[in-house]
This record gives sequence, C-alpha cells and structure tokens, in this order.
Amino acid sequence: MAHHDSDNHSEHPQEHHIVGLPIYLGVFAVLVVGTILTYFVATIDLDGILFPGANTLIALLIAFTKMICVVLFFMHVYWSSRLIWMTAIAGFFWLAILFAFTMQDYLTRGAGVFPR
Amino acid sequence: MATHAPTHAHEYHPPGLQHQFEDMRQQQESASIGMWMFLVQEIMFFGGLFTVYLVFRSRYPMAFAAGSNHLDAFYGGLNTLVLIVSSLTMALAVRAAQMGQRNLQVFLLILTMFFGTVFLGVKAIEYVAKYHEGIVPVAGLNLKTSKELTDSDEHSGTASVPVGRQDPNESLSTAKGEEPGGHKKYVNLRGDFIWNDVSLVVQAQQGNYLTDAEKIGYFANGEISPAKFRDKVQIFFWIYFVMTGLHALHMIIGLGIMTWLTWKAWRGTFSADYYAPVEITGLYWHFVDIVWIFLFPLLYLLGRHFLHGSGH
Amino acid sequence: MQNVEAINLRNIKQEPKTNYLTNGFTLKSWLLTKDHKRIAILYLITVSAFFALGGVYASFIRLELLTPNSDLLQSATYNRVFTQHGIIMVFFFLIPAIPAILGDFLIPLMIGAKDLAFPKINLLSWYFYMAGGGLTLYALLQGGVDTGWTFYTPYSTTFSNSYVMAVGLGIFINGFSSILTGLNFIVTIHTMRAPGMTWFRLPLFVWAHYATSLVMILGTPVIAITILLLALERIAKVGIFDPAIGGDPILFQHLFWFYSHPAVYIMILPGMGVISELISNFSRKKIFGYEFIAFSSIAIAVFGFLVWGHHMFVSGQSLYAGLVFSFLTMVVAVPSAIKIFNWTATLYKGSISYDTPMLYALFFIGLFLIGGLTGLFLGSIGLTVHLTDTYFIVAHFHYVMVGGQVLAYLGGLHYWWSKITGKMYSEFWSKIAAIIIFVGFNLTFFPQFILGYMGMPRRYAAYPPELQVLNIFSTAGASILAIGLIIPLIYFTYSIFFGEKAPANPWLLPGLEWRTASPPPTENFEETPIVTWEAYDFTEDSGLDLEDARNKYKVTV
Amino acid sequence: MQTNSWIPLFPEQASTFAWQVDALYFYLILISVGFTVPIVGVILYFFVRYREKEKFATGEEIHGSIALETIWSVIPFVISMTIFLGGAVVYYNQYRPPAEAMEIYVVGKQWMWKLQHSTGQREINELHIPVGRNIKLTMTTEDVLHNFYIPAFRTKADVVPGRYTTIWFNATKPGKYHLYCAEYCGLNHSGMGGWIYVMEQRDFDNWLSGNVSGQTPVQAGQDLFQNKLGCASCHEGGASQRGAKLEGIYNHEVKLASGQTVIADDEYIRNSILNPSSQIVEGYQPIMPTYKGQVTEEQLISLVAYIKSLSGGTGGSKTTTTTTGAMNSGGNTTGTSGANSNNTLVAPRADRGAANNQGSNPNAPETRSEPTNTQER
Ligand code: HEA
Ligand code: HEA
Ligand code: HEC
Ligand code: CUA
Ligand SMILES: [Cu+2]
Repeated sequence: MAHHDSDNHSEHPQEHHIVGLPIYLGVFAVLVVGTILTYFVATIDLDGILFPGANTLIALLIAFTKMICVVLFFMHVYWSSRLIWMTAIAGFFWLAILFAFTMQDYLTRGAGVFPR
Repeated sequence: MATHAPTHAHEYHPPGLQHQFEDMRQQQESASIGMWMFLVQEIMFFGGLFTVYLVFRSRYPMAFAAGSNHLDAFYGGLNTLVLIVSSLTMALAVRAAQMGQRNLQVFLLILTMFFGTVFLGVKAIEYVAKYHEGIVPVAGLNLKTSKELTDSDEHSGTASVPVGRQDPNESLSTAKGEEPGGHKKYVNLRGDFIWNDVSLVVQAQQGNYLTDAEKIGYFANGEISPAKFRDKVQIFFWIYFVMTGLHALHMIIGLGIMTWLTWKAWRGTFSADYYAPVEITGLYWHFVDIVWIFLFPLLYLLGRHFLHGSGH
Repeated sequence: MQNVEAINLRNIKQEPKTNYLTNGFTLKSWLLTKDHKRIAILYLITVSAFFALGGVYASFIRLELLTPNSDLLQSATYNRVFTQHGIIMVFFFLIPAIPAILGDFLIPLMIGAKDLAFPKINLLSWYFYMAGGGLTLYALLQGGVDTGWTFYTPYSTTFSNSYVMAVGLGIFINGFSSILTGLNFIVTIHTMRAPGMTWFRLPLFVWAHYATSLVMILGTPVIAITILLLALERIAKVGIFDPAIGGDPILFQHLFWFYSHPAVYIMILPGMGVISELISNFSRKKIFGYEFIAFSSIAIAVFGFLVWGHHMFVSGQSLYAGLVFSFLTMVVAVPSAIKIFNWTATLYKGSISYDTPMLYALFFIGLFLIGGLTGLFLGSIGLTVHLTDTYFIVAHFHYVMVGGQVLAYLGGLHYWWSKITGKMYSEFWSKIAAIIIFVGFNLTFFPQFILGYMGMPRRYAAYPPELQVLNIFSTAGASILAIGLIIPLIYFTYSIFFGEKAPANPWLLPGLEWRTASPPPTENFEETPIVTWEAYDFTEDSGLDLEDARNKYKVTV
Repeated sequence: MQTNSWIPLFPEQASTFAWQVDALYFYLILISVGFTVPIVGVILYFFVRYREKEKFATGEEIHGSIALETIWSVIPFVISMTIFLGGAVVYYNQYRPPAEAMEIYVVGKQWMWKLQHSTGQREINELHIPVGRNIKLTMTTEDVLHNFYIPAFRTKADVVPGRYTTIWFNATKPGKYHLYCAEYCGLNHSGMGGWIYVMEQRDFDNWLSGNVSGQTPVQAGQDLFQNKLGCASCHEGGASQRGAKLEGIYNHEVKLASGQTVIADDEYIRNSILNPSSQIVEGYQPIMPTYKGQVTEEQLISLVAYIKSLSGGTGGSKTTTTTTGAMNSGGNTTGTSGANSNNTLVAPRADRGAANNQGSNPNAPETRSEPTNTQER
C-alpha cells in the first residue's frame, strides 16, 4: 500500500516506455552535427559580420540545443512525469538565478548607474 | 489504488526490492527522483564554476581568447564526439536493459566504458602537453629546457610574483640539471605560470576592443604588461583545469559505477522489471556529457575567431 | 496524563516485542544501522556534543568581552574562538539539528512510511557529518582557524596562517551530509506517503522539511565548490579571488552568500515546522490557514535565493545591486509574517495547555518576531550602512538562530522526547529551565542591539571602555543562559534511566507518529496506516476516541 | 552624549545624514513595537482566555480565512516597501558624494589606517577635518579587506584591495569621534581604529599649516618614522613586514647575516639608517635604502629616540590627550582645539608596548603578538 502520490498517479509513463532506435540515432545525429557546426562557426568572425557577441551567442545556442536533446530524449524527460520535468527545469532556473544576480552586480559596477 | 491494497510486511518480496518500499514501482520511482535531485545538486556544483567563468570571461575576454586559442580544439572536438558516442551507447544500454537483453546490454556498457576511457586518454594527452609548456602551475613539476626558460623568464621572472606573497628567503624559481644533448633541464620550482604571448592584446588595442577592466588589467604605465596579461591568462587556465578536472573526476566515478554495473548485468541482475541502477547511471552519464557540451565551446572555442577574423 | 494510557487509539498495538531501541545492542548494530530512528539518535548524540563545544567557545567569547581590554584572550586566540564558535554552531549544530535529528526520526513516522527512501544514504550522511566534524575538530586541535565563519578572501586565502584548508575540507564534506539528507527527504516525501496521505494532509513539519531540503539541494553544492576554490587558491595561488593578479575577492562573497543566506532558512524553516506542530497540537485544534503556512515555507525557500546580496551592502558591490537586494529582502519577510499571524490566529478559541513544548513555542514566536523585525532594519539599505558588522547583527542573528531555531529545537525535543525514548521528562524542571533560558537569552542578546547601534564592531577582542556596562549585562545573561541549557541535559539524561514510562500517545494527538508505540518498532507501524483525516484533525474523523479519553481522565484524577 | 550616561544608549550624531539614519531607525523601532506589542498581547490574551478548561477538550474547528490572509500579507508588504524606500533614500545620500568635496585618500593596511590630505599632510589612524565641509574619502587597501567606519557619522564602507571605494560626509559638530575597522582583517582587527577630529575651520587651518611645535623627540621621531620617511612601510605590519622587527631591539643582541652578533646601541641604529647594507640582519634581504643625505642630524636623533622607545627605553611617548577631555569638549570648540594643539600630530601607535595608552587609543588593544609562522601547508 503504501504508496505514492495519489495525485500524481496517472503519469508514470516513463516506467515501461522504451524509446525507439530512430529517436536515439536522430538525437545522435543532431549532436554530431552540432559539434561540427559549433567548431566551424567559432572560426568565423561573426562578431565582425553580425554584431559583437554573436559568436558567443551562437555557440551557446548550439550548446543549448544539444543539451535539450540529451535531456529530453537520452534522459527520457520527454516521457517522464511532471515532477521530473519540474526538477530539470528548476535546476537550470536556479543556475540562472546565480548567474543573473551575480552579473547584476558586475555589470552595474562603477559610475554611470547613479548620476553624480 | 487497486495495486496498492494494504499489505503486511512478510509477503512475497521480488528480488531487488528493498524493505522500506512496498513495491518495485515505488522503488523505481524513488530511484529516479533521487537521481534527478542529485543531478540538480550537480548542476549547482558545476554552476558555481560556470559563474566564476562568466565573471572572468566578461572581464578579460582577450586573456580568455588567448587561453582558448592555446588549447587544442581538435582534441577538444574529438573528445566531444567521443563523449557523444558514449552517451548514445549508454542510452542504448538502458534500452537493452529495459528490453531484458542481457548480452547486448553488457556489450553496450563495455562500449560506453571504452569511449569514456578514450576520452580520459585524450584529456591526459592534452594535460601532459600543457604541463610541458609550463602551463600547469604546480610547483616543482614542470620540466623546461634552458631555451624555453630564458624565453619565458623575460616575462615571468620573480618580479611577477603577486604582491604580498614575496618571500625573501625563497630560492630561485629554477634549479639546474644536466640533460643529454647539451640542453639544461630546469625545474620550475615555484610553479610559475609561463606565458609570453601578448599578440592578442596588441591586436585588440589597435582595434580598440578592450573592456574597461582589461584597459586597467593588462597595462602598467600605459604599456602592455606581459606579466599582468599573463596573470589573467593564468586565471583562464585555472578555470580550465578545475572545470575539466572535476569533469574528468566525474567520468572516473562514472566508469567505476559502470564497472560494477557491467558485472551485475553480466550476472543477469537486471530485467525488464528491475533496471533502475542502469537507468540512473545512464542519467548520470548523460549529465556528465551535458557538462562537456558546454565546456567545449566555452573553453576551447570562444575567442577563436579573434585569430581568424579581422580582429573584429 | 499517563492515566489515559489504557484508552488509546484503536489501531495501536501497545507493546511491540521489540522496539527500535531494543532491536540489537551491539555497537555494530548502531554504527551500521539503516534504521532512520537509530540514525537520528546517532545525530542526537553527536550534534549535542558539537553544541556543547560551540557553547564552550561562546562562554569564552563572553568572558573575554567582560572587560574592554583583550586580557583573558589575546586577539590571536579570540579570533580563533569566535570563528570556531560560528563554524561549529552553524555547520555542525544548527544546520543538522532539527532536520537530521527530529526530521530523520519523524518524517517517515509522520507520513506512515517504514523508513526513508534511501536508508543507506541516510547512514552515509551521518558518516559524512562525522568525517567533516572529525576533520574540523582535528584542525581545531592543531591550532584552529581565525578567518571568521565567513572565510572572506583575500584574508582566508593569502594572509591567514591558520588551518583554513582542513576546516574548509571539513565543511565541504559536511556539506554532502546536508545534501544527501535533503535529497532523502524530498524523495521520501514524494514517494513514500501512506495511502490517503495526500500533500495537503501532511503535517506542516513535513512541508517545512520539504522546503528546507530544496534549499539544501540547491544551495549547498555552491558552497562546496566555493570552498574547493578557496582551498585551491591557498594551495596553488589560482588567482580567482586574488586582487593582486586581477581576481575578485567580492566574487567569493557572492558565492558564499548564495548558499549562506538560503542556509539561514535551513536554520529556521525546520524550527517553524516544529512550531506549527506545537501551536496546533497544544491548542487542540486545526491550524489556521494550513495552506498559507505550507506555501509560505516554499516561498521562503524560493525567495530566499534572491536576497543574498544584503550581506554585501557595504562590500563594494554595485549600488544598484544593493538596492535590488534590499527590495527583495523586504519581499522575503512577508511569508514569515504570514506564519506569525496564522500561528496567533490558531490560538483563538483553542483549548490551550501549558505544557513545556508550548512554552517554547510561545518564546519562539516572541523572540523570532524580534529577530525577524531587526532583520528588516538590516534589510533597509540606508540603515544597514550604519549597522552592518556591528553587534546589532550579532544580536539579530542570535535572536533568530538561538531564540528561533534553538528554542524550536528544544521545544520539539521535549515534545517528541517520549516518542523517541519512551520515557517522560520532568515537567517541573523543564518549565523552570525554559524560563531560565528565556530570561538569560534576552539578557545576553538584547543589550547587543544597543551596543550595535552605538557602533561596537563585531569580532573585536577589545572595545572602547564606555561600552563595558552593556557587555557586562550580556555576559551575565550568557551565564544564566548556560545554566538554563545545562538543566535539560540533566533531566533528559535522568529520564532515560529513571523516567516514567511514556504511553504511545501521551497528549492524545491525531498525528501518525502518535499512532505507534513509544518507542516505535523497527519498521514503525505494525500495519501500514491508511489516512483518512486531515492534519491536526481533533474531531472523531481522525479516529481519536476523545470522549472516552475525557471520561477516563475525569474518573482517575 | 554617550559618555555622560551610565548606560550608553545612543551614539552621537555628527554628520549631515546622521539624523536621517536615526529617523529611519526610529521609524523601524516604531514598526517593530507596533507589531510586537499587539501580537504578543493577543497571544498572551488567547493563552489566558482559551486555556484548556478540561483535559483533552478540543478547540473550535476553524479552517482559515482568505480575507484575513490577504490583509496580513498586504499590510506588511506595504509597510516593508516604505522601509525599503526610506532606506533607499538615505542610502542614496550616503553613497553619492557631492560634486564639491574635499578629497582625502585612505589606505588600509593590517592594522592601521594611512590617510593623506589632498594638501599632502599624512596621518596615521587619525583624521583631522574641518566642520561643515563636504569630505570625500577615496579608499583602498594594501592587503586584505578593511572597513572604514565612523559611527558618529553613520557611514562606513569596505576597503577593497585592487579597487577604490568611496564614502563621504559633512561633519556637523566639532569633537573627537571613534574610527573603527569594521571588516574582520586578522590578528589586530580590533586595534585597527583611531579618531576623527572635527575642528572649526580656523583650527583646521592651523593644524594644516603644520602645528608640530612642542613635540618630544620621540614624537617627532615617530612622525618621521611613520609618515615623513615611510620607515613604517617596511618595519610595521606584522607578518607581512619586509624589514626587521624593531620592537625591543635596543640594547639587545642582533644577529647579522655575516654571522656576527652586535649590540643594537644608538650607534648601530644610526648606522643602520645611514648605511643599511653594512650590517644586514640575519634573515632579511638587503633592500633597505640608505637615508644618508636625506635626514638631518636632528631627525636622526629623533628617529633613534623613537626606536629606543619601542623597546620601552624612554617611555617618552605618553601623550597628553585624555578621553574625557576630548569627549566632553563636544560643542566647545576652543576646548577641542586646545586639546589638539598640544596633542601630537600622530598618536602613538597603540600596539607598541610602551606606547599603549588608553587615552589616545580607542579600542584599547593588547600588545601585538607576532603571528606564528607555521603555515599549514
Ligand atoms: C536563522 C537564521 C536567520 C534568519 C531566519 C534570518 C532572517 C532574516 N534576516 Fe538575517 N542573518 C542571519 C541569520 C538569519 N536571518 C545571520 C547568521 C546573519 C549574519 C551573518 C554574518 O555576517 O555572520 C544575518 C544577517 C542579516 C543581514 C546582513 C547584515 C549585514 O551583514 O549587513 C540582513 C540584511 O538584510 C538580514 C536580514 C534578515 C531578514 C530580512 C530576515 C527575514 O527572513 C526575517 C523575517 C521575519 C519577520 C519580518 C518577522 C515577522 C513579521 C511580522 C511580525 C510582520 C511585520 C513584517 C513586516 C512589516 C514586513 N540578516
Ligand atoms: C547556531 C548558531 C549559534 C548559537 C547557538 C550561538 C550561541 C551563542 N553565541 Fe554565537 N555566534 C554564531 C552562532 C551561534 N551562536 C555565529 C555564526 C557567530 C559569528 C561568528 C563570526 O563572526 O565569525 C557568533 C558570534 C557570537 C558572538 C560575537 C563574537 C564577535 O563578533 O566578536 C558572541 C558574543 O557575545 C556570541 C555569543 C553567543 C552566546 C553567549 C551563545 C549562547 O547561546 C550559547 C549557549 C550554549 C551553551 C552555554 C552550551 C550549553 C551547554 C551544554 C549543551 C552542556 C554543557 C557542556 C558540557 C557538559 C561539556 N556569538
Ligand atoms: C625598503 C624597506 C625599508 C625601509 C623603507 C626602511 N627599512 Fe630599515 N630595514 C629594512 C630591512 C630589510 C632591514 C634588515 C636588513 C638590514 O639590516 O639592512 C632593515 C633594518 C633596519 C634596522 C636594523 C634593525 C635590527 O634589527 O638590527 C634599523 C634600525 C632600521 N632598519 C631603521 C630604519 C629607519 C629609521 C628607516 C626610515 C628612515 C628605515 N629603516 C626604512 C628595510 C627598510
Ligand atoms: Cu582592518 Cu579590521
Ligand atoms: Cu541573509
């Protein structure tokens, strides 16, 4: 009996969900392509062509895409309960808090924020 | 829940079910939530380092670019691919476990471990190379030839030891030893970090691309100060070593767990009903992969375009 | 009240053949136990020892501050004494106190589980705690640390000639104890609840621990990595925190407080959980605004992560960041306010009994109120510029930590003592001790608010002579407080050997933990309970035979 | 005035924004009392009123009330916003220096404050400033974090290595006020304090023009040692000092790098100043510059006298100012300047054995003990 979340019950789909090979191979392909892409993009001076910071932005976008593929499919979050979704999101959300509130200090240091 | 009728303690106990749980499903669920909580913990653990990276990269982008360019992006990229393959084999191993295919599962686990080991091997090659260049700032270890030493001494002699740490009694930074072939071998006793390439700063200065922090950080009396620049590059490399080092440590731990897992799998412990250990190890391994997915561009690639492009 | 023993709840087996205490007597059966209740006892013993040690350090602090000169202790010693006082009290006493002792013991009981989800990991937590604590003690014996419990760089990295590394490593290891405990709680609360025990039937103690565990999991790893960087900086001169080569000492403060501010909520939320239990159960009525108290715990845990910069108002962080953090600090105070008001409202039309735990609950509210409100002084950025790093802060945090969490811990320990040990403590002596503690506490720390506003900086071995009078008050109070804390040690120990045997449910309360024997059997319940009532349900629905109890009570008294 | 009452309750107000901080403080006290008294009152009332009539009687079943919850969430929130805004306004005043301000530079160092006026005067652990002028301090440190704190002015700020931080104030009342280091900085943190002397403009001008008459040789020597010649930069500062320890050397044996031992008499000290490289103390690098030609004989005498005093020899550095004298001078300007005129320019260093004089030493620190050199690594 003792049992778990009655309120959460309907969703334990991950339990016997067996992911098909094509999905795994598809994700794999995305990861490989992403890696190669990110390498070549890094050697092009996008900062000069587009806008300053473009290289960083694109590199991070690719990394994010790769990460999301891994999290959703390799780590089965896509088929998992709401709790797992929330856990994964919370992890990155808290990381964002750490980044944002630390940078909030660094980026506003020095003069200029308050008029003298 | 119908499946959860009140039960008493001493009834049928499936193998692998621990006493505190009522049934396999509860155990499985606990294991996977537990692993996810652990991963959140890991995210924050690496998160502290990423914060450090973020702060310093936004401050000293040129020093970081110089550092990045010095890393071997081929090895980095290769390793990324290796790790991705191992992630795939791990995912397939979990799948094999779910389907109760014992032999396939063992094979895939071994394959995963193989790729994990390749990754660590490549990492070791990189570390050794850095170490011979005097970029691993650990006292008494880096071996350098006299030629290299005189080159680097100009910029990283005693004068550049940070203020407040000078010890008048400390012996000189180097000690000699004869080396066949006429070259003298030196030991970098104090573990000075050796770096003398300021070309990027020069380039950036011409293009006026330096941040405020850099304008103060790399210059002394209006001149580019190689020693001061070197300090910032050293920060980059420390971040590099700490991040990749901790990442490698996680991989080693993962390999250890997988060895145990493979043995268990070989013994046929896992079945379509009970494969939680394989699953959560998989989660762990994928997480380690994700960390690398970020480390690769952040450490190896960003700033690379400074060399290839017009300088902006 | 032992008179009601006979008429207990229908479902309780009175005398299990063995309970968790009698299930094995060898040392091994304790040191390798996986029973959450035994692990809680291990924590109880070790955490108390650390508390005593921290208290000894506190006594030295107060004795030294009796006179303005640094005569009893030279500053070299004094600096070590307050640092070690802070480190031991925070990391080895207060953070594990309620979660690891009461939480470990009670959470499975309260939700009707046989154990925590991961008993081995639970034991591992204790070993991490012991390893971290042992390493720290070793460092203290070797000569100690003198950096302040905050380890600010660059003093801690470059200038301090003390055992920063060893203690840092101790805290690092201990951190994993905290993380694993939090992880265990979260999983247990999610998956191990008895049938019918829905989220909104959980006792608020469990909610509070859920919130605490979130903070443990999300915050502790950051301090771990920060301490690792600090150690590297000391070994290898990494430079990240070293201004001499372009590092930034303030970055350390960001990382440190990212954990340590939320950590102060690790140090209060469990206490709030205990108080919710006490207030409701000793008023013998449903708690007022259950959902609000439950969610305010979560809100505190979440918003608590957004305010860490209020420890850095004068540190050189940007003025803009200071304002943002000040604003958010105000916001985080509101959920605490909600709790206070709901507790007060719970008393309305209750049937309040004056047992010792309730006395502690009462003191908690008063003292936490003062501590929390002075937190607002500190959160108000213009005022903190004057107050920060003075005794005002020392007073503030002792009010919340000692007046808040420690009193809640004592209250909880009294409340569940009969369940844990199966023995009753002396009602008379416990009341006396509670009152002495209350008086001594206020005399110790209230004068420090005034000292702080006068401008007496903290961490001072010597201070201007005109401030001596208030310091004498404070030291006098600390002596009273120490006496008050030693009394429970005596009567608790006494009760274990000579105390009256406790019934399963001495106060006739509806919580699940009262529906098993005292002390509980190894797997907690003879039969897995099925929950059909809400928390703090004193009506017949909860299966309590109150009518009968009342009658019996009348007859026999 | 705090010194007059038996129990000090309130610090002096001596800057233009001190009253603002105090007003905020009173506002918060009001709020605190406003919440504490009713809450505690209600709790006590309930306690008595609803004390259990019968053992195990149950209370009334009340679930809660959304209306009440809303009220007691919104009201504290609104009040807290007033606290925030009040704090923000005061803070804005505290950290935004006015355009017109007299600049003073501050360098913190374990464990002393080195201050320099824009006119060149240097001071150690003391700051003389005129009343009614905007004063801006630009601060940094040579080693660890410190914090420049003047309670009477209600302002402080951390002093951060590698950066400049600033505070400003406008003193409103002549007098003598505590200066503290409020950020923990190691061994002698509690001794790292001093005094702020707020003077009428006239007295300040006097002081600026170098009113150093009436100094004893020891005092003059100390001034030279700590300010004018900068000896202190190597010879003070505990663990990080680069020069030899001078306390207690007089008439004691000194071991030289050559292996010889000599007695540190007047001649030796003099020679050490003029020809440092001729006698190198064991364990030190020969980095001390020669002062030949830079010091007059008179100054040499003072220096030697001062170094002797460090060994408790002459004990001549007892200064004249007493705490009560200066403190009671409050609004009395002539009293203040009177007290200062025969005061030394620089108070004796508190942590030098013989000079340990509580009157001039705010935090009454102990004699400094050398930190042990055992590094844990
Ligand atoms: C258990 C630990 C604990 C708790 C719960 C708190 C709670 C709070 N703390 Fe405290 N704090 C510490 C432990 C704790 N603190 C410690 C250890 C330090 C010093 C660290 C060091 O430097 O060594 C510190 C320091 C500290 C500072 C930094 C001071 C400085 O260094 O400059 C600040 C500043 O904002 C602060 C604020 C607060 C606030 C706003 C709360 C709030 O959460 C309080 C909320 C509660 C209430 C507000 C009372 C109830 C409400 C009402 C009755 C209604 C009325 C309310 C309103 C009108 C809003 N604390
Ligand atoms: C949980 C946290 C906690 C607790 C409980 C306490 C408890 C006490 N603290 Fe502490 N304190 C801190 C956390 C805590 N403190 C922190 C974090 C700091 C800051 C450190 C820093 O600046 O780095 C600090 C600093 C601090 C200072 C300021 C030092 C300074 O800045 O210079 C002072 C001064 O009065 C003080 C006093 C006290 C006193 C009198 C108690 C009393 O309540 C203690 C009472 C307890 C006892 C007297 C022991 C009880 C006895 C027994 C259990 C049994 C008897 C023993 C045996 C039989 C062996 N503390
Ligand atoms: C650049 C740093 C430096 C400065 C500035 C400096 N000294 Fe020294 N001093 C040293 C060092 C190093 C030694 C020890 C080596 C030696 O004897 O030369 C020393 C030695 C001495 C000694 C002998 C100490 C002994 O223990 O025997 C005396 C006396 C002395 N200094 C006085 C002074 C005076 C007076 C001044 C200022 C006028 C001064 N020093 C300025 C670095 C300095
Ligand atoms: Cu300088 Cu404390
Ligand atoms: Cu805080």
